[in-house]
Amino acid sequence: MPVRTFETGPATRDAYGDALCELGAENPRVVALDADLSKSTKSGVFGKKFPDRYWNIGIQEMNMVGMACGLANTGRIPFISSFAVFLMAKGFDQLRMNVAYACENNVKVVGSHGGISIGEDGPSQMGIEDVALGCLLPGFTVCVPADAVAAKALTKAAADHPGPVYLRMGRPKVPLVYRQGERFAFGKAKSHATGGDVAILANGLMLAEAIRASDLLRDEGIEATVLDVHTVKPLDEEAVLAAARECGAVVTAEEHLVHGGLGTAVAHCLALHHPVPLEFVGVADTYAESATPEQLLEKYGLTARAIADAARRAAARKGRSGSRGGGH
Amino acid sequence: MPVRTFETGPATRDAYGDALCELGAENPRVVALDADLSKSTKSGVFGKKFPDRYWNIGIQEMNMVGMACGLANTGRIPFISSFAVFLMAKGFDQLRMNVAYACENNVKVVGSHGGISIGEDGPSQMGIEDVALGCLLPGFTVCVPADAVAAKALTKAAADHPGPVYLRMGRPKVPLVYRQGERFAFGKAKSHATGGDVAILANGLMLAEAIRASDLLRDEGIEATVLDVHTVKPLDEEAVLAAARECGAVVTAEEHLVHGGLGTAVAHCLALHHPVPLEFVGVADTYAESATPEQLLEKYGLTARAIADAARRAAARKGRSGSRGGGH
Amino acid sequence: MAAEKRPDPAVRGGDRSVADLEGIARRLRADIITMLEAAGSGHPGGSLSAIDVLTALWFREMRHRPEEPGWPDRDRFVLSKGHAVPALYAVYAEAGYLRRDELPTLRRLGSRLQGHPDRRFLPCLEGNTGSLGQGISIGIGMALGLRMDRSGARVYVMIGDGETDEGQVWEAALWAGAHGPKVDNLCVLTDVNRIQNDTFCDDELPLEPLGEKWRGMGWNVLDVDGHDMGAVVGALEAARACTGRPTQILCRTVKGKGVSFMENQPGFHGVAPTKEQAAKALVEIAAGLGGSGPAGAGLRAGGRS
Amino acid sequence: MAAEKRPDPAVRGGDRSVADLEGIARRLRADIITMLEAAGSGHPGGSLSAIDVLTALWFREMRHRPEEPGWPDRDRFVLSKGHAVPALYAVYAEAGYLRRDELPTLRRLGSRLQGHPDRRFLPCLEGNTGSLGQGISIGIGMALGLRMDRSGARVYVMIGDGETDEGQVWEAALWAGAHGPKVDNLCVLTDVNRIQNDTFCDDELPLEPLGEKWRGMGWNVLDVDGHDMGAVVGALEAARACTGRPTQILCRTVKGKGVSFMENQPGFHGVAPTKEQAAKALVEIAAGLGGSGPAGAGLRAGGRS
Ligand SMILES: Cc1ncc(C[n+]2csc(CCOP(=O)(O)OP(=O)(O)O)c2C)c(N)n1
Ligand SMILES: Cc1ncc(C[n+]2csc(CCOP(=O)(O)OP(=O)(O)O)c2C)c(N)n1
Ligand SMILES: [Mg+2]
Ligand SMILES: [Mg+2]
Repeated sequence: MPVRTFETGPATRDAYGDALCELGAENPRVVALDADLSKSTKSGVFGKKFPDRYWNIGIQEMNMVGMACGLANTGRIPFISSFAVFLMAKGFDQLRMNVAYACENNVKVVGSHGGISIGEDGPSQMGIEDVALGCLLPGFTVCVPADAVAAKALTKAAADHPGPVYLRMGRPKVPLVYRQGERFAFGKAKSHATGGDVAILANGLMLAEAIRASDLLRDEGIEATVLDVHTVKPLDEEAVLAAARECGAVVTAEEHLVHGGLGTAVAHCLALHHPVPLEFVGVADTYAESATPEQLLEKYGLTARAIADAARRAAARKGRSGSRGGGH
Repeated sequence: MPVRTFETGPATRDAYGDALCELGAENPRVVALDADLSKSTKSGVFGKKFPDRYWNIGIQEMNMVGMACGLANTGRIPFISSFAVFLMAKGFDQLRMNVAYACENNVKVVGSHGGISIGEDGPSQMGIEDVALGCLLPGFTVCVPADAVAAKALTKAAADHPGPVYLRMGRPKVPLVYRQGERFAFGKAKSHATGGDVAILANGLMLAEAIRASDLLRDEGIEATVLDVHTVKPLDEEAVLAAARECGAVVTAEEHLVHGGLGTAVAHCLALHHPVPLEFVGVADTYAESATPEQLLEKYGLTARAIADAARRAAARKGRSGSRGGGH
Repeated sequence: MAAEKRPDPAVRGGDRSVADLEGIARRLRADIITMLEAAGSGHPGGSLSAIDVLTALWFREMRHRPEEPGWPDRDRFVLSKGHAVPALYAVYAEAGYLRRDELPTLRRLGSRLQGHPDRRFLPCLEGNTGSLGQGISIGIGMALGLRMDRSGARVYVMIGDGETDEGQVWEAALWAGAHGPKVDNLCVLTDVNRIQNDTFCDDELPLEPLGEKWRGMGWNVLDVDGHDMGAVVGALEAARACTGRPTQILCRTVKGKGVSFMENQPGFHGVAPTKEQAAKALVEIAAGLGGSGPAGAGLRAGGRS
Repeated sequence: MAAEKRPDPAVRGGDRSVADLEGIARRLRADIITMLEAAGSGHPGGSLSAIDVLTALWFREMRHRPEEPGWPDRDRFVLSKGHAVPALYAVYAEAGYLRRDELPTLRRLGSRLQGHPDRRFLPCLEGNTGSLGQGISIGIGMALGLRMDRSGARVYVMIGDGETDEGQVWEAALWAGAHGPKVDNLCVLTDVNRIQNDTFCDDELPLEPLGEKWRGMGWNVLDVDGHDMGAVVGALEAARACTGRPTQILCRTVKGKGVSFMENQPGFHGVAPTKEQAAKALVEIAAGLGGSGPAGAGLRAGGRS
C-alpha cells in the first residue's frame, strides 16, 4: 500500500464556526464571545447570525473569561475564542479562578491558531503550550481535533458536556481524515490502523502524518497501530494501554511542546501501568520562527518522516529492555 | 535506624530574603521588585537595605514582568517576586514574550507560597501549577529548593546564571536537610540515601518526607535511594537514570500537581531512556482547600507514609514487567 | 436601556432604618472579630472597613431570598476582594444563608467557610475570588445575562483600592464604560481604605484622584463616606436611579474601622486578633467606640512619591 | 527629576527639515508596500498609519547610533504594536541598521526580518512584541534603568488604539502616572487610527474620549494629527520638555494612510497587497496621493453602541 494521500478539507477553525452556528440555532442558551479575532477564530459567523448573543469585546482576554463566567452564572453556555496562546496564556489565572475552581464552569474555551502551522506570523502568535495549560486546569476536558469533521463533532459535544472544555483549533486547511457523520465522544480514542510492532498516538494535524508514517513503516515490514487521541484529558487509558500492550513500543505525535500535552499524558499512563519504550514527536523546548507552515513543520520535525523515525527508534528499543543505545 | 527527625529551619522564603540582601551588597546590578506581597515573599528586607534598587509596585504582576524586562535591557539583574501562583499564572504570557522568547532574559522569577502547605488561605493563593508553568517556558531553569540552606545557595546561583530562572519558595518553616555551606549547582541532583530496591526523587518540602520514607522502608527491608532533584529543568538525567538502572523502580514526590512538574520530567526521561515502574506522589488533579498545613499535607497525600506506599507499589511492580495488577 | 422589570420587593430590608442598619453592622463587626480570632488567621482590616457598606447593601438595597438562594431574579453580589470574606459570612449568617454557629468554623478543615470564597463548598457565593482583579468582569457577564433574561435584577461588585492596581479592573472599567447602556444594572463599590497588603497605597501606588480615573472610563461616579450609613444608602439608591452608565461608588473607609488599635494599621490587613485583642475589640465594638470620625480624617498625609 | 545629561546629538537627523522628513516617510511607505507584497502576508494598515510618526521620531527626535546599536545612552524605542514591524524594518534600513535589500526577505525562512519583532534574530530590536499590551511596562523598566545610570536617554513606546483595550496598558499607565517624576523620560505614542483587527474600534470597544482617560491616569497628554509632520515633530519636542510626568501623544492617523484603497479599510489590517495592488499603491505613494485630508476627517461617524 502506498503512502496515503488525503483530500484537503477545511481548517478546524472553519468547522468550529459552522458548529457554533448550528448550536446557536439549536440552543438559545449558547452565547459566544471573541477578543478582536473573530474573523480568524471564525466565531464571527455566529455573531452575524446571532448578534444578540454575541460580543466581540475588543482585545481583552482576561475580561472575556470573567464575562463568560458571569454569563454562565445566568444559565448561558458561553463559547469564548481567540488565538490559543492569547486565550490560554493571558486568561490562565482567570480560567483557574472563575472556571476550573469555581462552579461557574460551563464555559467552553476555543483556541484557534494552535501550533506552529500558522506560519509567517511567528512565535508570538503560536500556541505551543496551550494544551498543557488546559491540562493544568483540574476539571477541564482538553481536546485537539484532527480535521473538520472531528472539530465540528467535538464542538457540538462540548455544548452538551456539562463542564469546562478546551478545544484547540488550527489555522491551515488540513487533510480530511474522517468521513462526514463520523461520531466522537470525549475520552474515546479512535483507531486508524492496527499493527503489532509499534503504536503511534497522535492528534490534531499530526494524525494524518501518523497515518502516512504507518504506510511508510509498512513498506519496511513494520506494522503500526495508529490512534487518534483527540482527547488529551481525560486520556483514554484503556485504548492507550491496549495499544502499548499489543505493540510494546509507543510514539506520541502532536503539534505542541513535547512536555505538557499528549506526550506527557501518555508518559504518565505508561509509567504507572505498563512502562514500555516511548518516543515523543513534538516541538522541542524552543520557540519557532516565521516561515511557511510546510517549512516550519519540516524544520521542527512534525512530519510523517519524523514520526516514522521515532517509531523505528521505539520499536528497536524493545529488544534492549527499553534502554536507548549509547544513552547515559 | 529509626525514622529521622530534622531540626526545623527557616522557611525557604526567609532564606530568599537573606540571599537577596547578600546579593544586593555584592552586586550593584541586582535589583528587586515585588507586587504588594513583600512581607510574605521576603523581598521587603532587600527593599529596606537598598531602597534605590527596589520597587514594591502594587498589585500588578503583568506590569512587574515587563518592568523587569526593561531593567534587564539596561543591564540590571532583576529579581521579581510574588506568590508563586500570581506570578506564574498572571505573568505567564509576559514571561513568555519578554523573558523566555526575548533576549532580555536575565530575569529571576521567585514565587513564594508554592504548594498547599500555605494552609488556611486556601486554593486561590496556592501555587500547584507554578513549576509546570515554568517548565513550559523554553530556556528557563526551574528549581524547587528543599530547605533554607538550599534556597539561599540556589538564589545566589540564580544571580550568577546568565539566563532566566524560576525559583519556588514555600511559606512554612521546613526541616533543615542540609548543613550550612553545602554547595549546589543547577541541574545536579544530590543524593541522600543509596539503596537498590527503589529510587525516590523528591524536591521542596517533600525531600525530608522522602528521607523519612526511606527510613520507614528500611524497617521493612526495602532499601531506597533518595535524590534531591531540586532542579526540575534541566533535569539531571544522568543521576535520574543511574538511580533508575540501579533500583529498577522509581517514585517522584513533589508538592505540586502530579502533571507538569518533577513527575513529568522524570516520566519523559525514563520513557525515553529506561522505562521502569514509576509512581507519582503529588497533588491529584484537583484544588485543595483551607486547613492547617499539616492537615492538608495529610489529606492530599504528601507525607512520608504516602511516599513509602508509592515506593512499595513501584518496587512490587518490578516483578510483573512493570504492569500494575488488575490494571486495564 | 433601563431595567425592564423590578423583582418583588426584597424579602429582607427595604424599609429598614439607618439606625437598624447601624445596629446590624455593629453585630456583624463583632461576628467578624469572633470568627477571625477563632480561626487564628485571616484579614480583619478589610473586613471591618467593608462591613457598613455590605450591611446597607444586603439589608436594605439588594433583592434576594435566603430561602431560595438560586432565585433567578436575585440581585448578584461578587466580593472581588475575596480576602474580606469573613464580612460576607457574617452577612450571610445575619440574612439566614448560614447558621451563626457555623461562623467559628472559618478556615477549618471541612468547613464550608473557606479562607477565600469557594463555591464548591458554599454555592450561594457568586463567583470564586481571592486572586485580585477579577470580580468586575464576572459582574459584567452577569449584568448582560440578566438583561437577556429581561430581569430587573442588579449586580454589585466590591473591590479594594489596592485591587484597583490590577489591569483587569481597567479592562472591565473600559468595557463597561464604553457599553454603558447595556450594563447600567452594574454597580461597583470600591472600599477606599487607603491601605493595601504591605502598606499605605500612597507609599506603593497612589491612586488619587481616583474618581477622575473612573469618570474618564465613562462611569457614573459617586463618592461617599463608607461608614455613614445614611450616605451609603443614598448612594445605592442614586446608583439604581442612574441609567445609561454603570456606577462606581467610591466608599471612603477606614481600614480596621471600629477597633481602635486596628484602624489605619497596615499590620492588621492580614493578621487575626489574639484572644486578648479580640476581647478588647468586642468591648469597643459593643460600646460603638473606635470611630476615628469621618473616613479619611486624621489619616497621615502624603507619603513618599 | 529632569534628565541629568543629554547624550551627544543624534548621529542622524536632529535638524532635518519637515520637508526632508516627508520625503523619507514617502520612501518608507514604498518600502512597506514592497516588503509586504514580497512576503505575501503581514499588516499594511497599521504600518502605513504609523510611518509618519516613526519617521519624525527616528530621523529627528531620537538619539541613536546605527554604527553602535548597543550604545548605552541610546534612546530606546519599543514597538508594542508588534504587527506593524514592517514600518520599523523600513526605518532600520533607512537609518543604516539593515541593508535595504534585506527587506524583501520579510517573513521568509531564515530571515532576520521575522513577522513580529524577534530579538533572537535582530538584536537591535528592543523587546519582543506581538502579544499586545506589553510594551509600556517594558518602557517603564527601561526608563527606571536609564535614570539609575544617570543617563539622559529617553524611552519611546508605540501602541495601537485597539491595543489600548488591554489591561496591562492601564496597569502601566497607572503606575507611570503615579510615579511621574521617576519616569518623565518616557513617552508613549498611540497610533489612533480608529481601527483594530476586526473592525472599527467604535463598533467593538469605543475609546473616546481617550485623552481624558490618560489624563485621569496622571499623564501629560498631547493630541496631534499623526500625518502632519511638523505637528508630530513639535509634539515630540514638547514631550521632551515636559518634566514630572510621562507623556502620551495621541497621534490621530488614518489606517492604511497613503494608499487610497487601503485607507480606513479594516480589511487591510492584516492582508498583504497583491502584485497589482502593490503596483498601484507605489504609484500613488510616489505621487503623494491617497491623503484623505487631516486625520479622521471624512471617517464614517458613529457606529453602533
Ligand atoms: C492577584 C493577587 N495578587 C496578590 C494578592 C495578595 N493580596 C491579598 S489582599 C492584598 C491587598 C489588597 O488590598 P485592597 O484591595 O486595598 O484590600 P483591602 O484594603 O480592602 O483589604 C494582596 C496584595 C492577591 N490576593 N491576588
Ligand atoms: C494579546 C493579543 N491579542 C490579539 C492579538 C491579535 N491582533 C493582532 S493586531 C490586532 C489589532 C490591533 O489593533 P491596533 O492596536 O489598533 O493596531 P493597528 O490599528 O495600529 O494596526 C489584534 C487583535 C494580539 N496580537 N495580541
Ligand atoms: Mg485597601
Ligand atoms: Mg488601530
